Amino acid sequence: MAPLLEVRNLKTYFYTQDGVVKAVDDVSYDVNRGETIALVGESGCGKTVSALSILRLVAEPAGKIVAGEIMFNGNDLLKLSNEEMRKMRGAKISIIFQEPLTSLNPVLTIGRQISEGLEFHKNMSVHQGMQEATRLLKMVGIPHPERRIYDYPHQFSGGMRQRAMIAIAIACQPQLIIADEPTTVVDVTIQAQLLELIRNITKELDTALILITHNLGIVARYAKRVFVMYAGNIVEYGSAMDVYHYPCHPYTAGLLGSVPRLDEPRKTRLQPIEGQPPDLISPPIGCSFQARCAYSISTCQKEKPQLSELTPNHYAACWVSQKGLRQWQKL
Amino acid sequence: MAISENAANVSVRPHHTLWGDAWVRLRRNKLAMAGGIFIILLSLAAIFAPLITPYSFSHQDLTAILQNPSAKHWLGTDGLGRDVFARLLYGARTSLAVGIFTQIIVLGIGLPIGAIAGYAGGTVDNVLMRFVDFMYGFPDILLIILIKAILGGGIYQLFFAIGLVAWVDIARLVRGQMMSVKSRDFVAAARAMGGMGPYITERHLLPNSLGPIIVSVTFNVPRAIFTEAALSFIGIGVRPPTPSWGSMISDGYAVIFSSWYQVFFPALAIALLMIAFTFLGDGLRDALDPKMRH
Amino acid sequence: MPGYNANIGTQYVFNVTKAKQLLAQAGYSDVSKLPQITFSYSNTGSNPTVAQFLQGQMQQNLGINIVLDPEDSKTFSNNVNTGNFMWAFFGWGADYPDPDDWLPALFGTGAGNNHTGYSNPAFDALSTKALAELDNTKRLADWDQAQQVVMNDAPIIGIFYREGFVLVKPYVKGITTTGMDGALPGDTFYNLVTIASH
Amino acid sequence: MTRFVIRRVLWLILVLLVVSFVTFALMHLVPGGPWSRDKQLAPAVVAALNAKYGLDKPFLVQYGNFLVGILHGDLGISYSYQDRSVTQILMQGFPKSAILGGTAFILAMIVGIAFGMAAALRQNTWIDYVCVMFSTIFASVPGFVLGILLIIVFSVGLHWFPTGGWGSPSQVIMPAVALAALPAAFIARITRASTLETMRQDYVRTARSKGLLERVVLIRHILRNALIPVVTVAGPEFAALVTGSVIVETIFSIPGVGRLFVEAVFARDYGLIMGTVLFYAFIISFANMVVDILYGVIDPRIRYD
Repeated sequence: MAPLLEVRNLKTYFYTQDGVVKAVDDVSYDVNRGETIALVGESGCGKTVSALSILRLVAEPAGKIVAGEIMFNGNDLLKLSNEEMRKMRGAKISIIFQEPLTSLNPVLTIGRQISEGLEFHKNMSVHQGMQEATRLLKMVGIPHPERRIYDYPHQFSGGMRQRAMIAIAIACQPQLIIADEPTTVVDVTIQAQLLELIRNITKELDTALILITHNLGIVARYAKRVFVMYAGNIVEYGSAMDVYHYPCHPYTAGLLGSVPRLDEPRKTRLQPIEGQPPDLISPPIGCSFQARCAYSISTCQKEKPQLSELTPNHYAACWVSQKGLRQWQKL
Repeated sequence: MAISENAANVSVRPHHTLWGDAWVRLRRNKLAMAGGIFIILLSLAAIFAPLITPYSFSHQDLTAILQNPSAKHWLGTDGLGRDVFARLLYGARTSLAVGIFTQIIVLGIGLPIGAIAGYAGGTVDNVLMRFVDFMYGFPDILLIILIKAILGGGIYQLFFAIGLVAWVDIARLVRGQMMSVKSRDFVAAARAMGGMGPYITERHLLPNSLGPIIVSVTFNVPRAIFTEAALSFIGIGVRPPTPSWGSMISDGYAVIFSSWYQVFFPALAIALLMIAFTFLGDGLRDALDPKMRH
Repeated sequence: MPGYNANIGTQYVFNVTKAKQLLAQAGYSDVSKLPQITFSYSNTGSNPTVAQFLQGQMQQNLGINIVLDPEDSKTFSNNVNTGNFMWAFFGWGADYPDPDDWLPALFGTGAGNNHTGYSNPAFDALSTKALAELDNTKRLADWDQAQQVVMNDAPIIGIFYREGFVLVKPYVKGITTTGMDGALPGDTFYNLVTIASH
Repeated sequence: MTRFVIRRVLWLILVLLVVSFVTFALMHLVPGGPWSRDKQLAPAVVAALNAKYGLDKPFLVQYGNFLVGILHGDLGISYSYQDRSVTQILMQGFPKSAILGGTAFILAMIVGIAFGMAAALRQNTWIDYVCVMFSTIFASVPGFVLGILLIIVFSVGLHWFPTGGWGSPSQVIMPAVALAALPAAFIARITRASTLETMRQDYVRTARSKGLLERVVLIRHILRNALIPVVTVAGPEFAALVTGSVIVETIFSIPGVGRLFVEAVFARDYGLIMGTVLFYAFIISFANMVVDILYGVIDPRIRYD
């Protein structure tokens, strides 16, 4: 069965005064109907830009989708006219942004911000929209929704605002929801509630979910498949189990190494990955991780590794692992 | 997992302060630089006027009254046979000084009062804003005539007179911006992190309400120049024969049909100065906009 | 104007060398030793141009830099009436066309409009005599002498007389303008004016 | 909200009282009085005039009489306009200035906001530069020149409008345009600056991610958030326009109240000064009050405790 969404060789560049930032440089991934996948990586590795590219919300004139295809239900979103694309946004694909503090319009009631999409996509009246908004707020666990729809964002806490964002995203029962680091800003207890809420809703509405995060703990619990991104491209992907227990890329291993584990007594100090992600304006020749990689061999500096299947359905782009010399494999 | 040493091409970004980074990006904005250079050039021309034009601003050549621009007098002569180009250059001294210094006074008084009123809210805001209302309704001409009578009519009294009344617009603008920005969420977050009032005001609130303030300043420059002309009518500011663009224009009214250039060239000078300030201001605003900093 | 004598005051003509001599006589051959001279005037109408012209002439001919002090009209009037000025420029309009109205009011010792503080007993004597004289020719002769005294003392410097220009449509008949007209030309004798058919 | 309005009205009255006292004091401190003339009046005449207008009474008594007069809605009498009281003068002149100023204000707001938003949305395109050009021209070219140009082109040249005067609506258009030029340019620039900042906010991206029409995003999400500085500026601009402008009323010979205050000050016409100053102070304070109320309407976060 063809995947719901298929991103093929997407390239999104930003043309700034300092030069061309290759934020997303030949990225491919796919999502099946009702499936939850995770896009993982440090901030600034292109996760959010790839998501925005799907919705074609990349900030003009600096940002531009240079190449690639985004197949959704069989047709390429990049080929759609602005009018057709606008009909997709919110109706077929919706997004939950990271910053609940600034992602809601401060001067418009929560109810209207939810009902707007409905009024437009399902041409409901304002009254119908507000009633539906009440139901949605109840669904996302906001107490006394019939009153809260008339409140303004600043009268909601951070967690409640994120719930409102979720309500907005699911208003038109989209086929795909992109959650861009939905819980980064809220504290841990609310984080768990929100993620449970998102999982239940996506199950109930059979919606596909792309979960974008840098928190590996979340990925393991919620995503079926994991795509690890670094410096604008995917360096490893596979089922969550495979990637967690048998990481085939030093960066993934490094990420896992820098996360405290509950199931193991902590013997050694946590190992952070030294250095900074490379400058995307003039990415290094060869593997973009080699500057920070302890296992880099000569080919790493000369040639850029391509993704290849190391174990069934488990791909990685690393010369060392493709040559089977995985010393970091301590698990 | 020891990390290899060849971190050659890793671009470690030096930590820029808000203003440091702004200067880097302002320098790259060609229009803003053009504006800045124009103002500097104008100031230099004003300072070195004697080298540029042989004529003095006060020498009356009564045989050459109201002459059109010619090779001898590039911009023609005025009603008393004085060279308009020379008066324009020397006039730049007054008008530039007035245009720039009054804005410093206006910002110096208006910004703090507006920021405090906007940020503090409650009775502080009420009292300050009622004082602003009082200043709005205040009969400034009466006070200015009094200043002239008591303190005499020099240029400092002029700055004092203009600065005294002109800050109210900026104060209200800053206060309005502060009130909506104050409750915006990153300020709440900053306050949660224990940021003190002034720190929050300077770091978060001001940079985000900069756009309209800069626009107000760019409009105040020509307004100050014209106010100077009105005040010199009462005898405050520069005295004849020292020229200023504003007074050259008001003198030119009477002969606007026969010698239009007397009004045209000073007005053009004011327009160019304002464009320079507008581009510089826009450049500054974009440079300081936190969102633009990658 | 009765009593008008064309050759009074004719001795004052534009003469730079004589002016310099007088300055030297007064001990100011080096003009920089002069105190700061301020010229006050009401900043309305053509006064600013007149003031700057005067300043230009003083500077170009005698090298004396005078400072101009423009004032709004009421402030200026107040300064003039309280003698709070060094050198001022103000005008005078007669109430009725006769020396009786001008001379005593402007030059009589302590007179209401004697802003220069001028006082010359000779003039006062002639003035009181002329005012009491009923015979017109004798009266005018006395005023003539009085004018001569004033001109020699030169407490004021007459610069110019304002001249009014009137455009009259051909079909408007009987407009007679006089020196005493108010704001509108010929308004003293409006009753004589007729409009011919046109 | 009504509690807030009542409190503000009380404050308004206090501000007006303070303004009136300060003006009264300044008037008497300033050199020269209503009767100062080059050709000095006889002392007896001056004494008689002072007695007639009650200027011989002590300062505070005069001020007291003025306040009592206000209670009866009488702003006092003018020395230069013998036939009418200050209240009458204002009431005759104000409607003209108000109509002219009001039209100019509406014009300035519509043109200003439209141009400002267009310039912000199409940044660095020809619209943006046209907006910069016009705002610079209108700010540096004195009102006088603009008025004359309009007359030459539209009435002398094209005979579309009369050259001035008052009475028929066609006499309002040109002066209103001359009056609205500078405020329109100012509001356009303020709107542009504010819209630029608002356009970059996250909630605008959220709105677009909901697939709303660009027009809806523009009005409901961008414009409403960008209005605060525009409204702030609009208050004083409205007050300044409605209380008449010396230059425009002179060129188009409109008997408004624009010239009154300046004339009154230079003539030391105490009655007229007090009347016009209080009148202007009332309008500007009232305008600023309306602006503060509008803050609450536009931005729910701004609540007055």
